[in-house]
Amino acid sequence: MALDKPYKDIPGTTIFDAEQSRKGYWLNQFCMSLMKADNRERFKADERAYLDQWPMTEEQKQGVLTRDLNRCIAAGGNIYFLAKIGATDGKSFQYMAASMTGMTQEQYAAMMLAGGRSAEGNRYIGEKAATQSNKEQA
Amino acid sequence: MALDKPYKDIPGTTIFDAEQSRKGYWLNQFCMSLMKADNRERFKADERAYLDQWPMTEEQKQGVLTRDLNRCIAAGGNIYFLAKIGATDGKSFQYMAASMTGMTQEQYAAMMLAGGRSAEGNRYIGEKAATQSNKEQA
Amino acid sequence: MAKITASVYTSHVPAIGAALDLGKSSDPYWQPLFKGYEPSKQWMKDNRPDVVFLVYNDHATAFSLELIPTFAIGCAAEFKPADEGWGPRPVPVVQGHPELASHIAHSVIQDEFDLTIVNKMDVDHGLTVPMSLMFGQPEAWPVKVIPFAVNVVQYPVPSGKRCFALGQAIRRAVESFDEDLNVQIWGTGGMSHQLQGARAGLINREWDNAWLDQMIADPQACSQVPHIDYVREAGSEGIELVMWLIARGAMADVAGGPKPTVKHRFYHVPASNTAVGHLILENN
Amino acid sequence: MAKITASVYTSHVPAIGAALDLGKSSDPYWQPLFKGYEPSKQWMKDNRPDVVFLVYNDHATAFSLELIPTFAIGCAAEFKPADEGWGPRPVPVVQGHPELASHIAHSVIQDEFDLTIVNKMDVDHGLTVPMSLMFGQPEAWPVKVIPFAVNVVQYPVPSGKRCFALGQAIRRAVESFDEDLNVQIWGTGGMSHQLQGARAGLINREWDNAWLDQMIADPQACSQVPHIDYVREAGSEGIELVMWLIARGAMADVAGGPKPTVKHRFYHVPASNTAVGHLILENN
Ligand SMILES: [Fe+3]
Ligand SMILES: [Fe+3]
Repeated sequence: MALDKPYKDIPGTTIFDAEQSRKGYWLNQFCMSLMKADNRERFKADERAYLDQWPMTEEQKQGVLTRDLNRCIAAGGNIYFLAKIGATDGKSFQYMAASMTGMTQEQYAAMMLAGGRSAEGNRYIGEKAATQSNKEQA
Repeated sequence: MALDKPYKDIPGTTIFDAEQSRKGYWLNQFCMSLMKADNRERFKADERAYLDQWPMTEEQKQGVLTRDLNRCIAAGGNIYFLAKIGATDGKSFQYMAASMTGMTQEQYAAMMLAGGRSAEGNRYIGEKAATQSNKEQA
Repeated sequence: MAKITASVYTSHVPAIGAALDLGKSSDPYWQPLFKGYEPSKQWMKDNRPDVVFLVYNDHATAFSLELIPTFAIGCAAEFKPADEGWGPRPVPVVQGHPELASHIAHSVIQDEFDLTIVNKMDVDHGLTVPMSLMFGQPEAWPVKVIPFAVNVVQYPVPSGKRCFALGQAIRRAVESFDEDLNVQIWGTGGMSHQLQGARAGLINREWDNAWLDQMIADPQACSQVPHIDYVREAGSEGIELVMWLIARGAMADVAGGPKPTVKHRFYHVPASNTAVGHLILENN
Repeated sequence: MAKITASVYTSHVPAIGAALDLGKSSDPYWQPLFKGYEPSKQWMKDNRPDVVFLVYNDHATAFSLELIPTFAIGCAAEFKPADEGWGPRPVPVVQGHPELASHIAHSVIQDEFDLTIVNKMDVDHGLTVPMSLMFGQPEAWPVKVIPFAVNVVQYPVPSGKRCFALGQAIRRAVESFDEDLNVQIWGTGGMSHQLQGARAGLINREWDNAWLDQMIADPQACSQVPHIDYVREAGSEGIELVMWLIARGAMADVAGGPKPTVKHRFYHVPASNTAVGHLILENN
């Protein structure tokens, strides 16, 4: 396809475009189901059995079971949908965000308090390690 | 409201615009419910009781109970929604159309076979009686 | 590269579907109508595309008053025939083309058309009747289909001008798809008919044919016809004709290419309450 | 005649709603943020509109992947706060303005914006957090609200240019409504933030403030900023800022009127993962 996708060169970032959306359709629709209290209970009672009711790939299911959000995103997940898993687990959004960065939640929270991750060095793939924080750069 | 509604001067015609849609919201949503076989059964078993479950006006309910589609349209109904009532009754679309014109179904069918209702005399309110058929004009 | 090779235009009267499904197509009432589509079925055998981009409208089936998209593009892998109150039509499930559909959605939204993307939708007679008319009654449809639903039920409906511009954007989108695909675009609905009120049964043969002449020869001018003319001259449901302008806008001549060839043209009154129009244009 | 008197811009971070609902607004973490909205609440008391046209985005709440409208206008009489996974926020039900909403829908669709009309929709933090920030915690919201949801979740999202043009069409629509109404338009979302992947936590204070400067002084130029700049400079979720351009496009100066007055401007980092921006512009 000849569509311009200029966003492919940004480090640590997956743009949820039509291609990702197609890939992640059932993963995201599974997440959506967790907006109902009944479904959250059924999921918590037996995660594997609940997941097996959805036509998801094994990779998507493993991503969910291991709570590896980066793996889920690579498999087509979108963060606003994936956030329903965190809500089901009673985790904050900041916990989920930290889990994707390789930092502890404390390190991540400290980085945010110090002004967040700098854009410097984080604009283009290869420019500099994508996971560096302000602190580390300072 | 200052929106131009040039379609108000056409005889025997109600344009389903936002105003009509607001007025007829529950009437039309009631009709939509008849797309499910279960609901059709419940409606047929006790029409009044089924209608009373919807926040419709009494005028709308009477329009439905008497199968007066012109009355339903005046109360905000749209023909594609109202057609679900005819389907529930096992009536053809041509039966429903005829019922709005004051003609018998046979007269209406004959008019259609003869080329339909002419636009002549039917473009502007007051130009000529709106319900005249080709035949009558010929 | 994908390419739009032809456009097909046809009414999509539900009674035509019922006549086919109930085996009435050789009844004296229906025989003249189906005869008009015989050349089309042959043409389709000789010119079968990979994908049909099928412009139609939903008739209070998939969309109730809860949510009314002006333009909705179907990006799913399949679309089931809808139960419109008598059970679903006994026709095959429609196979989509998710890759091309999302490519077109992406391109056309960037081109400033504010589409609604739909990944789950049943399709009503607006889509399935044209399929039956062009392909007959096969076990499976021989092409993939991208359903494109236009709101012509609740006012305001999109203008002819907007539809014509959208067709042009769709053509650019199709031609930027890398895979070699033969794509047809179909515009459905119309011609003159009115299903409501004391004026029900209105048919305007002269206006329909003059409109068709202009749509073929000077689509730009045809796209300027205001809504009120459709309603006054072709009946309140005649407004469906604006959907034909989407297909017409996607033809090569509108973008400066050669004029299309008229392969077939047919007009018949009545099918139930409606005038039936049909046209096939081939790009050169 | 209805009139747009002012525009309000604010981030809509869900954690802000949670902090309010859980009574944490005077915690040291949150105190500086809520302090930044004190002048706004006073201004709102002095300048309360009849209706707020509230531009926001749904975060996989009312709209799943089944159906994604680019632009959806809420025409219902009321909208319930959504259950986003922790039960609905304990805030009042939002009262709509069906007459003005459908008037705007009618006008803007005729102006070639392909809106989706929505008559049933729950509203998530994208809409309710700005309400809480501007009105505090009343028993009932003191204004009517027209929710206007923009797709910024699945690409392609509408361009800044398209949003800015839409704002201008909304202004024309409001001003053609006969009833005397004081209408505000709000743009919400942003500022810089990224909620996903190894780059999560990105904040770009310099870019945010330069963008704000330009949006105030030269919105036409600001509307030309391409998507990729938002993502690269302000994080993948920073793209929400295009919604501010709808509100900005509806201001009088864009249609040749006098420049608006900046009544309040505030910027704060962080609220959870996000930079918070806030601005009030009054028409003159
Ligand atoms: Fe139709
Ligand atoms: Fe947001």
